[in-house]
Amino acid sequence: MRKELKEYPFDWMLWRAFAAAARLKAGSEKEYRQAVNQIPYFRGALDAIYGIGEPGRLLLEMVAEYFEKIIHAEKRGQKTAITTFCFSPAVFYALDIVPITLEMMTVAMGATYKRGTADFLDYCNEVGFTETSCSSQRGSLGAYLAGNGVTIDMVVCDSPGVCDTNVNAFAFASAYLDKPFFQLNMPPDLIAARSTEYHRADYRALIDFLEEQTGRKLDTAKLRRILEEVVRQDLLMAELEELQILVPNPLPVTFNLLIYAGRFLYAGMPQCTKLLESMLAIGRENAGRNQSGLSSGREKLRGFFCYIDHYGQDFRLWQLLDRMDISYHGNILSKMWSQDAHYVKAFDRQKEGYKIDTTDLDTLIDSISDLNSRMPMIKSIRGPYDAPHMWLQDTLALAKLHKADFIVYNGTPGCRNTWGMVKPFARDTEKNGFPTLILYSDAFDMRVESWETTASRIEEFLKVRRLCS
Amino acid sequence: MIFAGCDVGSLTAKAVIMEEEKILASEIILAGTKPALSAQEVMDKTLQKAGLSMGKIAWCVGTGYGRKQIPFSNSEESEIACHGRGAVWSAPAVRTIVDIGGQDAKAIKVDEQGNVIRYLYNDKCASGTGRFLEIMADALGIALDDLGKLARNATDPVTLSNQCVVFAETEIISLVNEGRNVADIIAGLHRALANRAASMVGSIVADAEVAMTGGVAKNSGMFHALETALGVPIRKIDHPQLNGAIGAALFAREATAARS
Amino acid sequence: MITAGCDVGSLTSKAIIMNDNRIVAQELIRSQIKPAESAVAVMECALQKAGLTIQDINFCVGTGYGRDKIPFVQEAVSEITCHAMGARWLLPTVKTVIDIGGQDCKAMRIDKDGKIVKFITNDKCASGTGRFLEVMARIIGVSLDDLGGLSARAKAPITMANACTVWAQADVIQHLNDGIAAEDIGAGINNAMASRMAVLANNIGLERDLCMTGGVAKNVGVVAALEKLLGMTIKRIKKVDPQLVGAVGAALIAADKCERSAAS
Amino acid sequence: MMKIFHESSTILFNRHVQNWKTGGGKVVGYTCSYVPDEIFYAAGILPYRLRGVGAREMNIADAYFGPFICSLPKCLLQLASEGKYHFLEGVVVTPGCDSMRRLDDCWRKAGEDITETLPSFFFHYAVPHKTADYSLKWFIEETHLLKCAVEKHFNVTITDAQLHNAIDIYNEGRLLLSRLDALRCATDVAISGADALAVVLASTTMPRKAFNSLLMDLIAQIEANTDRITGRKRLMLVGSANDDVELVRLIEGNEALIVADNLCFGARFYADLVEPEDDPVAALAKRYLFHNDCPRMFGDYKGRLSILKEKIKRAAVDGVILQNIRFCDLHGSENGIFERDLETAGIPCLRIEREYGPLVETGRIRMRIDAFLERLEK
Repeated sequence: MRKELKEYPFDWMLWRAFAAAARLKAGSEKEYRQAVNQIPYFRGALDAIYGIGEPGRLLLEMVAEYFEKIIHAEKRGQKTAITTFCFSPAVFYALDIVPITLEMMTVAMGATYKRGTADFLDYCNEVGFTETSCSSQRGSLGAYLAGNGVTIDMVVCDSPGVCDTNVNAFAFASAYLDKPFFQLNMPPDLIAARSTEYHRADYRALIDFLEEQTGRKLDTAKLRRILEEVVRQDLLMAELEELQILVPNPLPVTFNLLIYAGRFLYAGMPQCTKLLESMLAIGRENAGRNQSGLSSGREKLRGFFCYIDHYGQDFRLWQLLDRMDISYHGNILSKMWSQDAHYVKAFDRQKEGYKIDTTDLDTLIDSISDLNSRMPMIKSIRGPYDAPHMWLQDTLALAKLHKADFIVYNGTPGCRNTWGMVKPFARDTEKNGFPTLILYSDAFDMRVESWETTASRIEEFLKVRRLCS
Repeated sequence: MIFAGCDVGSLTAKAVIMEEEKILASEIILAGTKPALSAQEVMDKTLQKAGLSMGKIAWCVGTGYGRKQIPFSNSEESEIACHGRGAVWSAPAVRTIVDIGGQDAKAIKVDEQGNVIRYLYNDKCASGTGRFLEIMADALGIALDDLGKLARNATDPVTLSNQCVVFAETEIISLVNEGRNVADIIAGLHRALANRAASMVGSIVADAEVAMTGGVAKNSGMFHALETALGVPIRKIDHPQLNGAIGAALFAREATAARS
Repeated sequence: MITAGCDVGSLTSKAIIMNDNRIVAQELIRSQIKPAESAVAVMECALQKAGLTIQDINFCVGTGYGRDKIPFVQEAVSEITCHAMGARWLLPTVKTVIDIGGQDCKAMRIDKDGKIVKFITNDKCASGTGRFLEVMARIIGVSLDDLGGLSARAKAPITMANACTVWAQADVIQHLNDGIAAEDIGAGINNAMASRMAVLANNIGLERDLCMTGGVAKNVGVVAALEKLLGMTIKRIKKVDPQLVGAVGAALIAADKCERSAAS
Repeated sequence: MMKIFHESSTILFNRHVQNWKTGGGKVVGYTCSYVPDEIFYAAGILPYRLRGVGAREMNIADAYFGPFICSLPKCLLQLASEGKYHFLEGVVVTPGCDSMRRLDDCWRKAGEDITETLPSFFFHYAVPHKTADYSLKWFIEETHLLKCAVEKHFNVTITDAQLHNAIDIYNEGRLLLSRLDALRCATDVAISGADALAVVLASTTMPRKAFNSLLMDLIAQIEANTDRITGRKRLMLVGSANDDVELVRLIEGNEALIVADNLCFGARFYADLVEPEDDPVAALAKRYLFHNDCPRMFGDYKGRLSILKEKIKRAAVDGVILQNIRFCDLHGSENGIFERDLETAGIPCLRIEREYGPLVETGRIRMRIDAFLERLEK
């Protein structure tokens, strides 16, 4: 890793960068312009985020605050846990633990640094972690392996049984840094009684582990408050989804990113609720005027990503879609499976959804266990892709509900799990009438395929498949 | 009316001038690193052959990697679309096209008009491209055009297990060191390349008549290896390497038709 | 005592003839298909230069991919050990050596006697090899020798796909067709190479002084980029062409073996 | 005598399997060392660990699997689609790792496209990734499900008595293999790593009773035979699945000997016995879930490191070769930390990444081994 990167802790730098970014619009437009000229590599992302208006500002505030909590955790006597995007942080907040979600750190870094996370990606390999591993964790893990961030107190993930490369990153971190490790292990089936039983037994073991690590007891009242907030958020997200399926879709292309950023960072916390409310305000207003959320106001195509987005510097994916007048219907990762969720109702698939029951501690724990076992990816990409409630069924249902014109697979070469089945998967989505593009790029590492090439593959696909002229 | 198609690839540049159903002239040159210059050169040569000036060309469509840089093209089409058009024009029964170009290999599924229904690129780390053959011919010290001829003498084709083109080169060198005969190595090369193309065709469950386009199709060894790998006879088309340019010219015709 | 080292690589073959730790002749040729032929060819040239015949050589050590195929050597030693020995002799302060060959890239840490303490080779991807640079140079239409110079003239180096040589070509051609300047692409290629080597060097626990062997050591663009990434200067080998270091090491090992056999 | 072992380790449809079939026997293949052979033995079925030996092309496998996938499951799918596994009546796939787990999806899809590719019995055996009490409970249920599925499909009943008997036979085999293991660890080694691997491989493809008696003879022969292999560097082989005798030969050459391993086609496969208890299914589930494990059991690095160190000591190992198949991140990454911790403990390590299947890159691997041995010289 280059010397200059070791000068300051990387999470501290992210905190300062986003804290400053969140205040940029406080002044005049002219001042903003002058300010962003000083940060050329962050500029594109900021323009895109501020372009959304209030929700954009809230996102920056939210992210800045998230980093601020990480930086000051030790001083405030809180424990830190590195964890993964598909693990609901609600339980951490209930136990006053500060979560550090590696994938979110990676995305933030990619959006702000000139060379993205390249140095940290490489650092992982320098200490023996395989280069073929998933870049989503590697991008920020490298900084922590290098001791270039806050102290990690524990490692918690829930991907065993779902994604090897994901959990392998956390297992490696725990072994390398010699920190306590806990895994939630997902059975291949989602709704069988013995699966539910396994989920819940596993989750109780998790709580024991967290209580042991923090020396705190789980506070029922606090957990209840948080889960009640989760319900509120689920209802807001359900309404956002209802708007999103309208033609034209009144939501701007970046809203999916905001939805899962909110949930991955602040599930059950007011910050997320506030963000969702401000997004809904815009959505309702556009919908009222039957107005597309695209900058041009003209919706030509509707696209659905069946795996992950592309976090190229400057939010280029979203800018490309917006420029091409393509309404973005998100990816499998922006879907939480609450029973209140619009699509869960629409498909009459309550069994696959979770219901929050706040009666007593037991029902609370069962509820959060069910919620966690239905997190994005954890829910849909565990069993065979063509099994009930899994990847294909969910993708087709969502694509149809959203009247998508095409489906794009984008992931990382590190994803054994989806690369192991995406070819037959794409065959089946095509059979069901959805032109499907498989991208070979890496959502977090532009050195696998330059964004220019990725973009030209997308444009070529839309043209050759005669989806746009 | 007279149309032109210009296909600037990574190894060669091609141009075709057509009048309705007839090819008036065509040309293939080695591409330089400046697509614009390669395009100009190949088009000039073709015009000369046809005894025409650029002014006589009603419409010209550019395609290939360099398509954005062609100074004289009126519009662009991706080479995938062009290969679809071209192949079905040359052999109307064709529904599947395997295009092995210098830069990448593609499997393309088309309808009876030559419209693309589905297509796939070669996988990363499994480089079934023309450049693969070029590098290997290089390593063997053999002219690219002689590969097909030499492969005919193969008795026991080698197995190349390495997916990576550069590592495969090491493998080849060690095979030569072991004294394996060159014909067997080349045949093995063709088989490796053909198998990768066949797996693309398998992924898009392509069927019906298959055609092979791109310069590599002129390599008889490759052609037969692909037939074996696919287990079906491949429809020979007259100008496999020009196919993209022909498709482009056909698009040019459609463009003018749409205008009048 | 006259000893020789013969290094038969996949792209080039080299020979060194030494007389009591003094280089009396050196030769480098492009490898032919058969390593035995390359070895004989390169050694004959070297002998001619030295005005010697193969009989005058007391001991000869072979190295490189073709080391087991060389007819006239008394012993074969891996190029990793040879590069370490050679580098140590040419630059006595060196503790870490990076060697980029045609087909792979190696980093080694050595002790005061030039013995290997730790080494790692790149098996991950061919994009960490000399061949990668050759292929890329060909695409942007510059000679391998001129590739290095491009970095200095680059204004905005591209971020290069370095995960797969073949897909990297697609990227380079994409950039060419987007009208990006050859300098910026070339610099991107050199940076990509350097970042792969930095990973290897750091992996074995980089120690001062550091030097580079193999042809890429002559690529100023890669060297500069690597120095920046590692935050230290790379010692330059001046006595011989960096590509010959392996052969030098082989000749030194030959001398050592010769003395031992004489002693016993 | 070694010939028999080598033959059944290099030929998929070897003599023993042929005889078994002509005798009307059924064969069920499985993908990883977490599947209890005993269930099938008790049902009178030959359990057969699937391997990719003899795969030459990838054209079918690459049509289903993506590019960034371990080549072992690819070879299995390729062979199955080519009809090379025609002798299987059934297959059990485990989520051993993501590459292997997706063999389930890809094999079923290939079965839809290519006739006689998919056996009529196809079972996904869900092995948990942890050893908590509720995981064991799950795994016992899962093993019962497997047992019932076998009974139902093959129309047999598997009695506890038969299972207990199967456990005894397989434990006997494990003890014999451990004796062979001890002979390798000894200061003057009696059997090469290549031969030892052949023996283990044979045990995964042969009827166990026949294997046990063969191995008993071999051990007797080896113990009687006085000439020993000496003066070689003693190496340990660690990492991804390896069923390639040629790779071991390549490593051993004339100067080295693999005297120990920690592989699923090796020590990991026979190290632990099944502790008999009333419920044989529970006994099996315990042994297979808790046995000397592989990095798929996340978070148990320290346990695996101590097993390694113990073996290194016992076998007086000079150096450790940490290898992984390309795209095997589980072993590849763990090898990275093994290297750090073993080197700190003064044990020289060599990490190599390789391709599974017909041995390639011989030159590249050879050079690394030579350099490593030269490093061990001093």
